[in-house]
Amino acid sequence: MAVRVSSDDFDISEEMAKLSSGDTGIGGVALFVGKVRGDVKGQPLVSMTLEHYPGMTEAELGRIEAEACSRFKLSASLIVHRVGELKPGDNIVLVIACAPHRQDAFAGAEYLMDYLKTRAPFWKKETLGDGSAQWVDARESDEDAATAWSQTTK
Amino acid sequence: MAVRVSSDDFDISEEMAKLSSGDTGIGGVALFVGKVRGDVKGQPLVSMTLEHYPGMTEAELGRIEAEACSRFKLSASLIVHRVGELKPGDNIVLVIACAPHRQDAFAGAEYLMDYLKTRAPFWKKETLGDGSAQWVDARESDEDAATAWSQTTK
Amino acid sequence: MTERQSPPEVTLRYFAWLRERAGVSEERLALPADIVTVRDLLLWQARRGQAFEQAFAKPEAIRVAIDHAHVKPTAAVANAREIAFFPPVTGG
Amino acid sequence: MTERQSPPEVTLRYFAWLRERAGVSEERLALPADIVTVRDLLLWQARRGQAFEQAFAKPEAIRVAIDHAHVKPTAAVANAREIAFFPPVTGG
Repeated sequence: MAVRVSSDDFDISEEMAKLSSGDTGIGGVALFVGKVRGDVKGQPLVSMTLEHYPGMTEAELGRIEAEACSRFKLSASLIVHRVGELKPGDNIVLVIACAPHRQDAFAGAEYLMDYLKTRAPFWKKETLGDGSAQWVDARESDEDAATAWSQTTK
Repeated sequence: MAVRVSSDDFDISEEMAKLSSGDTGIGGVALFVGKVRGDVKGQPLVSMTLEHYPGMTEAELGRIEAEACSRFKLSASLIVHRVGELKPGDNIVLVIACAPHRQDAFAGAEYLMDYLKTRAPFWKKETLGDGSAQWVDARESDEDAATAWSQTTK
Repeated sequence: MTERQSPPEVTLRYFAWLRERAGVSEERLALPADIVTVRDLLLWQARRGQAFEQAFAKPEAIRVAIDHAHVKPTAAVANAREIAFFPPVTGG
Repeated sequence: MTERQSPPEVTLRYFAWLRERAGVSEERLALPADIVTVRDLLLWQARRGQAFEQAFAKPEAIRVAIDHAHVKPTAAVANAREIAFFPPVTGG
């Protein structure tokens, strides 16, 4: 179980190898990579700047990960989130969930992403082609996705 | 959209880069890696041999992928499945689903895996520590997982 | 006078434990004319000697594909170029 | 005779557009004694001059964390070492 905040990019193969090699109890690994899209409602995006709350970010990601591990049978998990200025196509976030079986791996990764989106203290500011910059609004659908987990009995 | 059957291992970072680089409409990439577990009901596993039906495998994986792309808003997808003799910890299968939004990416990858498990013509034979070899039985839970999709209206 | 046309040949393929039990991975032959459905074919296979009898003892445990596509026991075998027999798949 | 104990100081932190509107990222001060809950604190912030008035105009749009954990408007501020104010999160 690990969380990391960094301005550097990550290598998925390397992260997965570090997390899962040596544990032959792992039968499935679900991964998710969030990327910067090149347009915002039709407007070209020049860059995206990610601000976070050092200290709280690590604490909150740790709590999210602990919760995922208690809900699903996970062998290992990882959250890596980038901060600073990113360009279209750049990686933003990596989530990995390893489990004996694929259903737990998928559910674990999806749970990590849903809660990361609604609870981890990151904020995105978009700079558009016309030079304007704006803070991204929180999406209601993300809140709904996280709320849905609290209604599942598993 | 691509499918590949090979005795060679795959590199996840490389496969993802080939699939997604250049398309800045992609906001989320969900990946799944299936791995050989080191034990079978408490017995140590020595090796696993994967047999498949050349020709039908590619046709069936292609149909599964086309179905996933018609159900979910996927930008690109990939299925790589290994055949031949594998050892505990080795990769068996890689599924990647790229989409503008994470929900479609996750659902696409999970759908691909569920149908791959129940429709793609692969068979596993396990060689155990005591020298015995046995064909793996199909799991009912895999059938159920695939059936569940046919009951969703999305 | 027209020559009687010989029945078309079909390729039969066997995988996993079905291949091992039947003792053959592939064969090419003309099916008897009274075999209409996949179910007929499965019952016929079970009468082709001891190895096939053992391999096809439980037809409900056997899956069939015609020309690389899964088919049901009620499917017709006419015009098939390749028919494959195998246990439920266990890939991934 | 005992010296009157000065009220404890707390660190206040601001993020994203709240930081930009308030014009400050971090400050250290003693809160007035009549501030009991997070809601009290949000209403007090909105009365600290023009910049804060603008930043805290819609308290329902502001999220609060005490000592690195999300809290509700009804939470008590007593014993807090660090209180942070920010818009709903948008990471991932």
